[in-house]
Amino acid sequence: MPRTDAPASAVNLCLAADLANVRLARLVSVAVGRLHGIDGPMLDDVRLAVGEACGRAVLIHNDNALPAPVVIDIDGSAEEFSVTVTSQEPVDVEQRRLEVRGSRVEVTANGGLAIPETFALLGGLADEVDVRSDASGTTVQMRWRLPPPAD
Amino acid sequence: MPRTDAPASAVNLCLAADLANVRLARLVSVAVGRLHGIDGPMLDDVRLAVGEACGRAVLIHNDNALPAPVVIDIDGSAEEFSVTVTSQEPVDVEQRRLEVRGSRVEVTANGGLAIPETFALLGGLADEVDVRSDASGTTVQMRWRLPPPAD
Amino acid sequence: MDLSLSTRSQDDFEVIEVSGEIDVYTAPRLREALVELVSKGHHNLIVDVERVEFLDSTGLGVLVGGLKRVRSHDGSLDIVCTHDRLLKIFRITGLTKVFGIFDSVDAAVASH
Amino acid sequence: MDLSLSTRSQDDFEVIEVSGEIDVYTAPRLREALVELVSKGHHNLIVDVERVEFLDSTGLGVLVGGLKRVRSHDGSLDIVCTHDRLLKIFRITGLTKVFGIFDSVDAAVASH
Ligand SMILES: Nc1ncnc2c1ncn2[C@@H]1O[C@H](COP(=O)(O)OP(=O)(O)O)[C@@H](O)[C@H]1O
Ligand SMILES: Nc1ncnc2c1ncn2[C@@H]1O[C@H](COP(=O)(O)OP(=O)(O)O)[C@@H](O)[C@H]1O
Repeated sequence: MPRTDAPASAVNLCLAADLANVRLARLVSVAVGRLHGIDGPMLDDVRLAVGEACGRAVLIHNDNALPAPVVIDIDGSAEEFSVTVTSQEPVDVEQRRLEVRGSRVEVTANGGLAIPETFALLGGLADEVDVRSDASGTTVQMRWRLPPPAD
Repeated sequence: MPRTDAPASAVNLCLAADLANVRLARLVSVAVGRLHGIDGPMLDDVRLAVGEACGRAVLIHNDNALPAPVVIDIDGSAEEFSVTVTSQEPVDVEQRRLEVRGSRVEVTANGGLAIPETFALLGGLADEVDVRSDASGTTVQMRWRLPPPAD
Repeated sequence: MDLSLSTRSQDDFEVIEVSGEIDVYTAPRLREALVELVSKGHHNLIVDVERVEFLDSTGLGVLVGGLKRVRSHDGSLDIVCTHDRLLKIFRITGLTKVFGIFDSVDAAVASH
Repeated sequence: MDLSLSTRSQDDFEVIEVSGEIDVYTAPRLREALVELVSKGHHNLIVDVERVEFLDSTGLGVLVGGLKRVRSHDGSLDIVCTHDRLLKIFRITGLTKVFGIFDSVDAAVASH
Protein backbone atom coordinates (compact mmCIF):
# COMPACT_ATOMS: atom_id res chain seq x y z
CA MET A 1 0.00 0.00 0.00
CA PRO A 2 1.51 3.38 -0.87
CA ARG A 3 2.46 5.38 2.21
CA THR A 4 1.29 8.93 2.44
CA ASP A 5 3.56 11.86 3.22
CA ALA A 6 1.84 12.52 6.52
CA PRO A 7 3.09 10.43 9.43
CA ALA A 8 0.94 7.37 10.09
CA SER A 9 -0.63 8.58 13.28
CA ALA A 10 -0.80 12.32 12.74
CA VAL A 11 -4.07 13.41 14.24
CA ASN A 12 -5.43 16.89 14.37
CA LEU A 13 -8.46 17.74 16.47
CA CYS A 14 -10.27 21.08 16.51
CA LEU A 15 -12.66 21.54 19.40
CA ALA A 16 -15.18 24.25 20.10
CA ALA A 17 -14.14 25.94 23.33
CA ASP A 18 -16.53 24.03 25.56
CA LEU A 19 -15.35 22.53 28.85
CA ALA A 20 -17.24 19.33 28.05
CA ASN A 21 -14.93 18.87 25.06
CA VAL A 22 -11.76 18.66 27.17
CA ARG A 23 -12.61 15.03 27.85
CA LEU A 24 -12.60 14.37 24.10
CA ALA A 25 -9.07 15.71 23.84
CA ARG A 26 -8.00 13.32 26.61
CA LEU A 27 -9.81 10.42 25.00
CA VAL A 28 -8.24 10.96 21.59
CA SER A 29 -4.71 11.49 22.95
CA VAL A 30 -4.95 8.33 25.01
CA ALA A 31 -6.23 6.35 22.03
CA VAL A 32 -3.43 7.63 19.80
CA GLY A 33 -0.90 7.08 22.60
CA ARG A 34 -2.04 3.44 22.78
CA LEU A 35 -1.47 3.10 19.02
CA HIS A 36 2.12 4.13 19.82
CA GLY A 37 2.45 1.44 22.44
CA ILE A 38 2.13 3.75 25.44
CA ASP A 39 0.43 2.24 28.48
CA GLY A 40 0.48 2.19 32.28
CA PRO A 41 1.59 5.28 34.21
CA MET A 42 2.90 7.02 31.09
CA LEU A 43 -0.57 6.84 29.53
CA ASP A 44 -1.99 8.39 32.73
CA ASP A 45 0.55 11.19 32.36
CA VAL A 46 -0.50 11.82 28.76
CA ARG A 47 -4.18 11.85 29.76
CA LEU A 48 -3.64 14.34 32.56
CA ALA A 49 -1.19 16.59 30.72
CA VAL A 50 -3.48 16.89 27.70
CA GLY A 51 -6.43 17.56 30.00
CA GLU A 52 -4.50 20.32 31.75
CA ALA A 53 -3.30 21.99 28.57
CA CYS A 54 -6.71 21.78 26.90
CA GLY A 55 -8.61 22.86 29.96
CA ARG A 56 -6.38 25.90 30.15
CA ALA A 57 -6.91 26.65 26.44
CA VAL A 58 -10.70 26.28 26.63
CA LEU A 59 -10.91 28.53 29.70
CA ILE A 60 -8.84 31.17 27.93
CA HIS A 61 -11.05 31.01 24.84
CA ASN A 62 -14.17 31.27 26.96
CA ASP A 63 -12.93 34.08 29.16
CA ASN A 64 -11.84 36.06 26.12
CA ALA A 65 -14.95 35.15 24.07
CA LEU A 66 -12.87 33.75 21.23
CA PRO A 67 -15.00 31.96 18.64
CA ALA A 68 -12.06 29.98 17.21
CA PRO A 69 -11.62 26.33 18.12
CA VAL A 70 -8.87 24.98 20.34
CA VAL A 71 -6.53 22.89 18.19
CA ILE A 72 -4.81 19.70 19.31
CA ASP A 73 -2.08 18.11 17.19
CA ILE A 74 -1.00 14.61 18.10
CA ASP A 75 2.04 13.10 16.53
CA GLY A 76 4.50 10.37 17.15
CA SER A 77 7.47 8.45 15.89
CA ALA A 78 9.26 5.35 17.15
CA GLU A 79 11.16 7.52 19.67
CA GLU A 80 8.73 10.20 20.69
CA PHE A 81 5.08 11.01 21.25
CA SER A 82 3.93 14.61 21.21
CA VAL A 83 0.76 16.57 21.77
CA THR A 84 0.53 20.27 20.93
CA VAL A 85 -2.37 22.40 22.12
CA THR A 86 -2.93 25.72 20.41
CA SER A 87 -5.15 28.43 21.80
CA GLN A 88 -5.76 31.49 19.74
CA GLU A 89 -5.78 34.30 22.27
CA PRO A 90 -3.78 37.24 20.97
CA VAL A 91 -1.16 37.68 23.67
CA ASP A 92 -0.24 41.25 24.30
CA VAL A 93 3.40 40.51 24.90
CA GLU A 94 3.99 44.16 25.73
CA GLN A 95 1.49 44.07 28.52
CA ARG A 96 2.78 40.63 29.51
CA ARG A 97 -0.43 39.44 31.03
CA LEU A 98 -3.77 37.90 30.20
CA GLU A 99 -6.80 37.24 32.34
CA VAL A 100 -7.63 33.60 32.98
CA ARG A 101 -10.56 33.07 35.30
CA GLY A 102 -9.66 36.24 37.10
CA SER A 103 -6.18 35.16 38.07
CA ARG A 104 -3.26 36.93 36.50
CA VAL A 105 -1.15 35.00 34.10
CA GLU A 106 2.36 36.18 33.48
CA VAL A 107 3.89 36.19 30.06
CA THR A 108 7.49 35.16 30.55
CA ALA A 109 10.48 36.77 28.88
CA ASN A 110 10.55 34.19 26.07
CA GLY A 111 6.89 34.78 25.35
CA GLY A 112 5.57 31.81 27.30
CA LEU A 113 2.43 32.02 29.38
CA ALA A 114 2.70 30.92 32.96
CA ILE A 115 -0.25 29.67 34.94
CA PRO A 116 1.59 28.35 37.94
CA GLU A 117 -0.45 25.24 38.82
CA THR A 118 -1.05 24.08 35.25
CA PHE A 119 2.55 24.34 34.20
CA ALA A 120 3.88 22.88 37.46
CA LEU A 121 1.77 19.84 36.74
CA LEU A 122 2.72 19.66 33.04
CA GLY A 123 6.39 19.81 33.94
CA GLY A 124 5.93 16.79 36.18
CA LEU A 125 4.00 14.82 33.56
CA ALA A 126 5.74 15.27 30.21
CA ASP A 127 9.41 14.76 29.47
CA GLU A 128 9.51 18.15 27.78
CA VAL A 129 7.09 21.07 27.80
CA ASP A 130 7.54 23.93 25.41
CA VAL A 131 5.26 26.98 25.61
CA ARG A 132 5.33 29.74 23.02
CA SER A 133 3.09 32.76 22.70
CA ASP A 134 2.84 35.48 20.17
CA ALA A 135 0.26 37.89 18.87
CA SER A 136 -1.69 35.06 17.22
CA GLY A 137 -1.90 32.66 20.12
CA THR A 138 -0.15 30.20 22.38
CA THR A 139 1.09 26.69 21.71
CA VAL A 140 1.84 24.25 24.51
CA GLN A 141 3.86 21.33 23.20
CA MET A 142 4.32 18.28 25.42
CA ARG A 143 6.69 15.50 24.50
CA TRP A 144 7.27 12.01 25.84
CA ARG A 145 10.27 9.87 24.95
CA LEU A 146 9.14 6.37 24.12
CA PRO A 147 11.02 3.40 25.57
CA PRO A 148 12.64 1.20 22.91
CA PRO A 149 10.24 -1.64 22.07
CA ALA A 150 10.92 -4.81 24.07
CA ASP A 151 11.39 -7.90 21.92
CA MET B 1 -19.44 32.59 30.69
CA PRO B 2 -19.56 34.12 27.20
CA ARG B 3 -20.69 31.67 24.55
CA THR B 4 -18.59 31.34 21.44
CA ASP B 5 -19.98 31.56 17.92
CA ALA B 6 -19.15 27.93 17.20
CA PRO B 7 -21.73 25.39 18.35
CA ALA B 8 -20.87 23.83 21.70
CA SER B 9 -19.94 20.44 20.41
CA ALA B 10 -18.50 21.21 17.00
CA VAL B 11 -15.60 18.86 16.62
CA ASN B 12 -13.31 18.58 13.67
CA LEU B 13 -10.86 15.71 13.36
CA CYS B 14 -8.18 15.36 10.69
CA LEU B 15 -6.65 11.92 10.42
CA ALA B 16 -3.68 10.69 8.44
CA ALA B 17 -4.98 8.09 6.01
CA ASP B 18 -4.02 5.10 8.11
CA LEU B 19 -6.46 2.24 8.64
CA ALA B 20 -5.54 2.16 12.34
CA ASN B 21 -6.98 5.67 12.62
CA VAL B 22 -10.49 4.64 11.59
CA ARG B 23 -11.04 3.45 15.14
CA LEU B 24 -10.26 6.95 16.40
CA ALA B 25 -12.97 8.41 14.20
CA ARG B 26 -15.44 5.92 15.69
CA LEU B 27 -14.26 6.66 19.21
CA VAL B 28 -14.61 10.42 18.84
CA SER B 29 -18.01 10.26 17.13
CA VAL B 30 -19.35 8.01 19.83
CA ALA B 31 -17.98 10.26 22.57
CA VAL B 32 -19.52 13.35 20.96
CA GLY B 33 -22.75 11.45 20.30
CA ARG B 34 -22.93 10.64 24.02
CA LEU B 35 -22.53 14.35 24.82
CA HIS B 36 -25.67 14.80 22.71
CA GLY B 37 -27.54 12.21 24.72
CA ILE B 38 -27.35 9.43 22.13
CA ASP B 39 -27.10 5.92 23.52
CA GLY B 40 -28.21 2.33 22.92
CA PRO B 41 -28.76 1.09 19.35
CA MET B 42 -28.55 4.58 17.86
CA LEU B 43 -25.04 4.95 19.26
CA ASP B 44 -24.13 1.60 17.66
CA ASP B 45 -25.44 2.96 14.35
CA VAL B 46 -23.31 6.10 14.67
CA ARG B 47 -20.23 4.01 15.49
CA LEU B 48 -20.69 1.72 12.52
CA ALA B 49 -21.71 4.38 10.00
CA VAL B 50 -18.72 6.56 10.87
CA GLY B 51 -16.45 3.54 10.68
CA GLU B 52 -17.81 2.68 7.23
CA ALA B 53 -17.51 6.19 5.85
CA CYS B 54 -14.02 6.71 7.28
CA GLY B 55 -12.78 3.30 6.28
CA ARG B 56 -13.89 4.04 2.73
CA ALA B 57 -12.18 7.45 2.80
CA VAL B 58 -8.90 6.06 4.17
CA LEU B 59 -8.84 3.26 1.58
CA ILE B 60 -9.40 5.79 -1.19
CA HIS B 61 -6.61 8.02 0.10
CA ASN B 62 -4.27 5.06 0.37
CA ASP B 63 -5.09 3.59 -3.02
CA ASN B 64 -4.64 6.96 -4.68
CA ALA B 65 -1.54 7.86 -2.61
CA LEU B 66 -3.12 11.09 -1.38
CA PRO B 67 -1.04 12.75 1.35
CA ALA B 68 -3.94 14.87 2.64
CA PRO B 69 -5.74 13.84 5.81
CA VAL B 70 -9.27 12.50 5.95
CA VAL B 71 -11.46 15.10 7.64
CA ILE B 72 -14.34 14.33 10.01
CA ASP B 73 -16.75 17.05 11.12
CA ILE B 74 -19.08 16.26 13.96
CA ASP B 75 -21.89 18.57 14.81
CA GLY B 76 -25.15 18.56 16.62
CA SER B 77 -28.12 20.52 17.81
CA ALA B 78 -31.05 19.63 20.01
CA GLU B 79 -32.79 18.02 17.02
CA GLU B 80 -30.02 16.49 14.98
CA PHE B 81 -26.60 14.89 15.14
CA SER B 82 -24.41 14.85 12.06
CA VAL B 83 -21.06 13.48 10.99
CA THR B 84 -19.47 14.49 7.71
CA VAL B 85 -16.48 12.63 6.30
CA THR B 86 -14.46 14.34 3.59
CA SER B 87 -11.97 12.54 1.42
CA GLN B 88 -9.89 14.55 -0.97
CA GLU B 89 -9.68 12.37 -4.06
CA PRO B 90 -10.21 14.43 -7.16
CA VAL B 91 -13.18 12.71 -8.75
CA ASP B 92 -13.09 12.67 -12.49
CA VAL B 93 -16.80 13.17 -12.89
CA GLU B 94 -16.44 12.88 -16.64
CA GLN B 95 -14.96 9.44 -16.36
CA ARG B 96 -17.44 8.62 -13.58
CA ARG B 97 -15.30 6.08 -11.84
CA LEU B 98 -12.51 5.72 -9.37
CA GLU B 99 -10.51 2.70 -8.29
CA VAL B 100 -11.07 1.54 -4.71
CA ARG B 101 -9.16 -1.58 -3.77
CA GLY B 102 -9.47 -2.77 -7.31
CA SER B 103 -13.23 -2.70 -7.45
CA ARG B 104 -14.91 -0.19 -9.69
CA VAL B 105 -16.82 2.56 -8.01
CA GLU B 106 -19.48 4.31 -9.96
CA VAL B 107 -19.98 8.02 -9.80
CA THR B 108 -23.70 8.58 -9.93
CA ALA B 109 -25.46 11.22 -11.98
CA ASN B 110 -25.57 13.72 -9.10
CA GLY B 111 -21.86 13.34 -8.49
CA GLY B 112 -22.12 10.83 -5.64
CA LEU B 113 -19.77 7.90 -5.36
CA ALA B 114 -21.34 4.50 -4.99
CA ILE B 115 -19.57 1.63 -3.32
CA PRO B 116 -22.51 -0.73 -3.08
CA GLU B 117 -21.84 -2.42 0.29
CA THR B 118 -20.72 0.69 2.12
CA PHE B 119 -23.62 2.81 1.06
CA ALA B 120 -26.16 0.04 1.53
CA LEU B 121 -25.01 -0.17 5.10
CA LEU B 122 -24.93 3.62 5.61
CA GLY B 123 -28.46 3.93 4.30
CA GLY B 124 -29.59 1.43 6.92
CA LEU B 125 -27.76 3.16 9.76
CA ALA B 126 -28.29 6.91 9.41
CA ASP B 127 -31.59 8.73 8.99
CA GLU B 128 -30.15 10.62 6.05
CA VAL B 129 -27.05 10.07 3.96
CA ASP B 130 -25.91 12.69 1.53
CA VAL B 131 -22.92 12.03 -0.74
CA ARG B 132 -21.41 14.73 -2.93
CA SER B 133 -18.34 14.57 -5.13
CA ASP B 134 -16.56 17.13 -7.19
CA ALA B 135 -13.11 17.75 -8.53
CA SER B 136 -11.77 18.48 -5.03
CA GLY B 137 -13.12 15.46 -3.21
CA THR B 138 -16.11 13.68 -1.75
CA THR B 139 -18.15 14.42 1.34
CA VAL B 140 -20.36 11.82 2.96
CA GLN B 141 -22.76 13.45 5.38
CA MET B 142 -24.75 11.26 7.78
CA ARG B 143 -27.53 12.65 9.90
CA TRP B 144 -29.52 11.30 12.80
CA ARG B 145 -32.68 12.89 14.14
CA LEU B 146 -32.54 13.07 17.92
CA PRO B 147 -35.58 12.06 19.95
CA PRO B 148 -37.03 14.90 22.02
CA PRO B 149 -35.52 14.73 25.52
CA ALA B 150 -37.69 12.80 27.96
CA ASP B 151 -38.54 14.72 31.13
CA MET C 1 -9.84 -3.23 21.85
CA ASP C 2 -7.95 -5.18 19.24
CA LEU C 3 -8.93 -8.38 17.45
CA SER C 4 -8.08 -11.74 18.95
CA LEU C 5 -8.69 -15.18 17.48
CA SER C 6 -8.64 -18.67 18.91
CA THR C 7 -9.39 -21.90 17.11
CA ARG C 8 -10.49 -25.31 18.40
CA SER C 9 -12.04 -28.47 16.94
CA GLN C 10 -15.48 -29.71 17.86
CA ASP C 11 -16.74 -32.87 16.13
CA ASP C 12 -16.01 -32.34 12.43
CA PHE C 13 -15.93 -28.56 12.75
CA GLU C 14 -13.27 -25.96 13.32
CA VAL C 15 -14.60 -23.29 15.65
CA ILE C 16 -13.00 -19.84 15.34
CA GLU C 17 -13.75 -17.73 18.38
CA VAL C 18 -13.29 -14.07 17.60
CA SER C 19 -13.18 -11.29 20.17
CA GLY C 20 -12.58 -7.55 19.96
CA GLU C 21 -13.16 -5.43 16.90
CA ILE C 22 -13.37 -6.73 13.32
CA ASP C 23 -12.89 -3.63 11.24
CA VAL C 24 -11.15 -2.36 8.13
CA TYR C 25 -7.85 -2.45 10.07
CA THR C 26 -8.08 -5.85 11.76
CA ALA C 27 -10.20 -7.84 9.27
CA PRO C 28 -7.17 -8.94 7.21
CA ARG C 29 -6.05 -11.06 10.18
CA LEU C 30 -9.38 -12.86 10.27
CA ARG C 31 -9.13 -13.38 6.52
CA GLU C 32 -5.66 -14.93 6.91
CA ALA C 33 -6.92 -17.23 9.65
CA LEU C 34 -9.82 -18.43 7.48
CA VAL C 35 -7.61 -18.87 4.41
CA GLU C 36 -5.12 -20.88 6.47
CA LEU C 37 -7.79 -23.20 7.90
CA VAL C 38 -9.20 -23.86 4.44
CA SER C 39 -5.74 -24.47 2.96
CA LYS C 40 -5.13 -27.03 5.72
CA GLY C 41 -8.20 -28.90 4.57
CA HIS C 42 -10.74 -27.68 7.11
CA HIS C 43 -13.91 -26.99 5.16
CA ASN C 44 -16.51 -26.93 7.90
CA LEU C 45 -16.08 -23.75 9.87
CA ILE C 46 -18.04 -22.10 12.65
CA VAL C 47 -17.20 -18.48 13.38
CA ASP C 48 -18.27 -17.52 16.89
CA VAL C 49 -18.68 -13.74 17.10
CA GLU C 50 -20.34 -13.67 20.53
CA ARG C 51 -17.42 -11.72 21.99
CA VAL C 52 -17.05 -9.34 19.06
CA GLU C 53 -17.52 -5.72 20.11
CA PHE C 54 -17.64 -4.25 16.64
CA LEU C 55 -18.07 -5.56 13.09
CA ASP C 56 -17.98 -3.49 9.92
CA SER C 57 -18.56 -4.25 6.24
CA THR C 58 -14.93 -5.24 5.72
CA GLY C 59 -15.46 -7.89 8.39
CA LEU C 60 -18.63 -9.01 6.64
CA GLY C 61 -16.72 -9.15 3.36
CA VAL C 62 -14.13 -11.45 4.96
CA LEU C 63 -16.86 -13.74 6.28
CA VAL C 64 -18.53 -13.85 2.84
CA GLY C 65 -15.13 -14.51 1.26
CA GLY C 66 -14.61 -17.40 3.71
CA LEU C 67 -18.01 -18.79 2.87
CA LYS C 68 -17.28 -18.74 -0.86
CA ARG C 69 -13.97 -20.48 -0.22
CA VAL C 70 -15.40 -23.39 1.85
CA ARG C 71 -18.38 -23.77 -0.48
CA SER C 72 -16.02 -24.41 -3.37
CA HIS C 73 -15.00 -27.48 -1.31
CA ASP C 74 -18.63 -28.35 -0.47
CA GLY C 75 -18.00 -27.09 3.03
CA SER C 76 -19.89 -24.72 5.32
CA LEU C 77 -19.32 -21.56 7.29
CA ASP C 78 -21.81 -20.85 10.06
CA ILE C 79 -21.99 -17.89 12.40
CA VAL C 80 -22.70 -17.98 16.13
CA CYS C 81 -24.28 -14.69 17.14
CA THR C 82 -27.05 -13.65 19.50
CA HIS C 83 -26.42 -9.93 19.95
CA ASP C 84 -28.95 -7.65 18.27
CA ARG C 85 -26.24 -5.09 17.65
CA LEU C 86 -24.44 -7.51 15.29
CA LEU C 87 -27.50 -9.32 13.96
CA LYS C 88 -28.79 -5.98 12.74
CA ILE C 89 -25.73 -5.59 10.49
CA PHE C 90 -26.25 -9.03 8.94
CA ARG C 91 -29.90 -8.10 8.42
CA ILE C 92 -29.30 -4.69 6.80
CA THR C 93 -26.86 -6.22 4.32
CA GLY C 94 -29.11 -9.18 3.53
CA LEU C 95 -26.53 -11.64 4.85
CA THR C 96 -28.99 -13.37 7.21
CA LYS C 97 -30.10 -15.17 4.04
CA VAL C 98 -26.55 -16.11 3.13
CA PHE C 99 -25.21 -17.44 6.44
CA GLY C 100 -26.57 -19.94 8.87
CA ILE C 101 -26.71 -17.91 12.09
CA PHE C 102 -27.05 -19.83 15.37
CA ASP C 103 -27.43 -19.17 19.08
CA SER C 104 -24.57 -21.46 20.07
CA VAL C 105 -21.80 -23.60 18.65
CA ASP C 106 -23.77 -26.70 19.66
CA ALA C 107 -26.80 -25.50 17.71
CA ALA C 108 -24.62 -24.84 14.65
CA VAL C 109 -23.09 -28.33 14.86
CA ALA C 110 -26.50 -29.95 15.41
CA SER C 111 -27.91 -28.25 12.28
CA HIS C 112 -25.74 -30.37 9.99
CA MET D 1 -17.65 8.58 32.81
CA ASP D 2 -19.24 11.51 34.56
CA LEU D 3 -18.83 12.66 38.16
CA SER D 4 -21.05 11.26 40.89
CA LEU D 5 -21.13 12.20 44.55
CA SER D 6 -22.64 10.61 47.63
CA THR D 7 -22.44 11.86 51.19
CA ARG D 8 -22.85 10.05 54.51
CA SER D 9 -22.01 10.69 58.17
CA GLN D 10 -19.51 8.63 60.13
CA ASP D 11 -18.84 9.64 63.75
CA ASP D 12 -18.30 13.41 63.65
CA PHE D 13 -17.31 13.41 59.99
CA GLU D 14 -19.08 13.90 56.71
CA VAL D 15 -17.71 11.46 54.16
CA ILE D 16 -18.03 12.52 50.49
CA GLU D 17 -17.57 9.56 48.20
CA VAL D 18 -16.64 10.71 44.72
CA SER D 19 -16.61 8.53 41.62
CA GLY D 20 -15.96 9.18 37.95
CA GLU D 21 -13.93 12.05 36.60
CA ILE D 22 -13.13 15.27 38.47
CA ASP D 23 -12.02 17.63 35.73
CA VAL D 24 -12.35 21.20 34.58
CA TYR D 25 -15.93 20.40 33.45
CA THR D 26 -17.22 18.48 36.47
CA ALA D 27 -15.20 20.02 39.34
CA PRO D 28 -17.71 22.86 39.91
CA ARG D 29 -20.21 20.23 41.12
CA LEU D 30 -17.75 18.97 43.73
CA ARG D 31 -17.08 22.55 44.77
CA GLU D 32 -20.82 23.18 45.24
CA ALA D 33 -21.15 20.02 47.33
CA LEU D 34 -18.27 21.07 49.60
CA VAL D 35 -19.56 24.63 49.92
CA GLU D 36 -23.00 23.33 50.84
CA LEU D 37 -21.69 20.98 53.52
CA VAL D 38 -19.63 23.75 55.09
CA SER D 39 -22.54 26.20 54.97
CA LYS D 40 -24.67 23.61 56.80
CA GLY D 41 -22.13 23.60 59.61
CA HIS D 42 -20.15 20.46 58.67
CA HIS D 43 -16.51 21.35 59.19
CA ASN D 44 -14.89 17.92 59.40
CA LEU D 45 -14.87 16.43 55.92
CA ILE D 46 -13.37 13.30 54.44
CA VAL D 47 -13.24 13.13 50.64
CA ASP D 48 -12.98 9.54 49.46
CA VAL D 49 -11.50 9.50 45.93
CA GLU D 50 -10.94 5.73 45.76
CA ARG D 51 -13.40 5.42 42.90
CA VAL D 52 -12.20 8.47 41.00
CA GLU D 53 -10.95 7.61 37.51
CA PHE D 54 -9.42 10.95 36.72
CA LEU D 55 -8.43 14.08 38.67
CA ASP D 56 -6.99 17.27 37.20
CA SER D 57 -5.66 20.49 38.68
CA THR D 58 -9.12 22.07 38.73
CA GLY D 59 -10.18 19.18 40.96
CA LEU D 60 -7.15 19.74 43.16
CA GLY D 61 -8.03 23.44 43.29
CA VAL D 62 -11.53 22.59 44.53
CA LEU D 63 -10.11 20.31 47.23
CA VAL D 64 -7.65 23.01 48.33
CA GLY D 65 -10.51 25.53 48.29
CA GLY D 66 -12.55 23.18 50.50
CA LEU D 67 -9.62 22.79 52.89
CA LYS D 68 -9.24 26.56 53.23
CA ARG D 69 -12.94 26.87 53.90
CA VAL D 70 -13.11 24.25 56.70
CA ARG D 71 -9.86 25.49 58.26
CA SER D 72 -11.38 28.92 58.71
CA HIS D 73 -13.83 27.07 61.00
CA ASP D 74 -11.05 25.06 62.68
CA GLY D 75 -12.20 22.04 60.72
CA SER D 76 -10.41 19.45 58.62
CA LEU D 77 -10.54 17.98 55.12
CA ASP D 78 -8.83 14.62 54.68
CA ILE D 79 -8.43 12.58 51.54
CA VAL D 80 -8.87 8.82 51.20
CA CYS D 81 -6.71 7.60 48.33
CA THR D 82 -4.55 4.56 47.71
CA HIS D 83 -4.10 4.62 43.93
CA ASP D 84 -0.63 5.57 42.73
CA ARG D 85 -2.15 7.21 39.66
CA LEU D 86 -3.85 9.83 41.86
CA LEU D 87 -1.24 9.98 44.64
CA LYS D 88 1.29 10.98 42.01
CA ILE D 89 -0.75 14.10 41.18
CA PHE D 90 -0.88 15.13 44.85
CA ARG D 91 2.87 14.54 45.04
CA ILE D 92 3.82 16.52 41.90
CA THR D 93 1.83 19.52 43.09
CA GLY D 94 3.20 19.34 46.64
CA LEU D 95 -0.29 18.72 48.04
CA THR D 96 0.76 15.59 49.98
CA LYS D 97 2.12 18.09 52.51
CA VAL D 98 -1.14 20.03 52.60
CA PHE D 99 -3.69 17.22 52.95
CA GLY D 100 -3.88 14.30 55.31
CA ILE D 101 -4.05 11.37 52.87
CA PHE D 102 -5.27 8.03 54.26
CA ASP D 103 -5.77 4.45 53.12
CA SER D 104 -9.35 4.26 54.37
CA VAL D 105 -12.12 6.33 55.88
CA ASP D 106 -11.56 4.53 59.19
CA ALA D 107 -7.88 5.48 59.17
CA ALA D 108 -8.81 9.11 58.47
CA VAL D 109 -11.33 9.14 61.34
CA ALA D 110 -8.86 7.41 63.72
CA SER D 111 -6.19 10.06 62.98
CA HIS D 112 -8.17 12.76 64.80
N1 LIG E 1 -21.38 -5.64 3.62
C1 LIG E 1 -21.51 -6.60 2.72
N2 LIG E 1 -22.74 -7.07 2.45
C2 LIG E 1 -22.90 -8.04 1.52
N3 LIG E 1 -21.91 -8.58 0.83
C3 LIG E 1 -20.70 -8.14 1.08
C4 LIG E 1 -20.43 -7.15 2.02
N4 LIG E 1 -19.09 -6.91 2.04
C5 LIG E 1 -18.57 -7.71 1.15
N5 LIG E 1 -19.51 -8.45 0.56
C6 LIG E 1 -19.31 -9.44 -0.50
O1 LIG E 1 -18.42 -10.39 0.04
C7 LIG E 1 -17.58 -10.87 -0.98
C8 LIG E 1 -16.18 -10.72 -0.46
O2 LIG E 1 -15.33 -10.84 -1.45
P1 LIG E 1 -13.82 -10.51 -1.20
O3 LIG E 1 -13.71 -9.42 -0.14
O4 LIG E 1 -13.21 -10.27 -2.52
O5 LIG E 1 -13.30 -11.86 -0.52
P2 LIG E 1 -12.27 -12.91 -1.10
O6 LIG E 1 -11.19 -12.12 -1.78
O7 LIG E 1 -11.80 -13.61 0.16
O8 LIG E 1 -13.07 -13.78 -2.03
C9 LIG E 1 -17.89 -10.07 -2.24
O9 LIG E 1 -18.73 -10.84 -3.05
C10 LIG E 1 -18.63 -8.86 -1.74
O10 LIG E 1 -19.57 -8.39 -2.64
N1 LIG F 1 -2.82 21.98 41.16
C1 LIG F 1 -2.71 22.72 42.27
N2 LIG F 1 -1.67 22.56 43.08
C2 LIG F 1 -1.54 23.31 44.18
N3 LIG F 1 -2.44 24.23 44.53
C3 LIG F 1 -3.48 24.43 43.75
C4 LIG F 1 -3.68 23.67 42.60
N4 LIG F 1 -4.83 24.10 42.00
C5 LIG F 1 -5.29 25.06 42.78
N5 LIG F 1 -4.49 25.27 43.83
C6 LIG F 1 -4.68 26.26 44.88
O1 LIG F 1 -5.91 25.95 45.44
C7 LIG F 1 -6.54 27.16 45.87
C8 LIG F 1 -7.91 27.11 45.27
O2 LIG F 1 -8.44 28.35 45.33
P1 LIG F 1 -9.79 28.60 44.55
O3 LIG F 1 -9.84 27.73 43.32
O4 LIG F 1 -9.87 30.06 44.37
O5 LIG F 1 -10.85 28.03 45.59
P2 LIG F 1 -11.94 28.84 46.43
O6 LIG F 1 -12.49 29.87 45.52
O7 LIG F 1 -12.92 27.74 46.76
O8 LIG F 1 -11.19 29.37 47.62
C9 LIG F 1 -5.67 28.30 45.39
O9 LIG F 1 -4.88 28.76 46.48
C10 LIG F 1 -4.77 27.66 44.36
O10 LIG F 1 -3.53 28.29 44.29
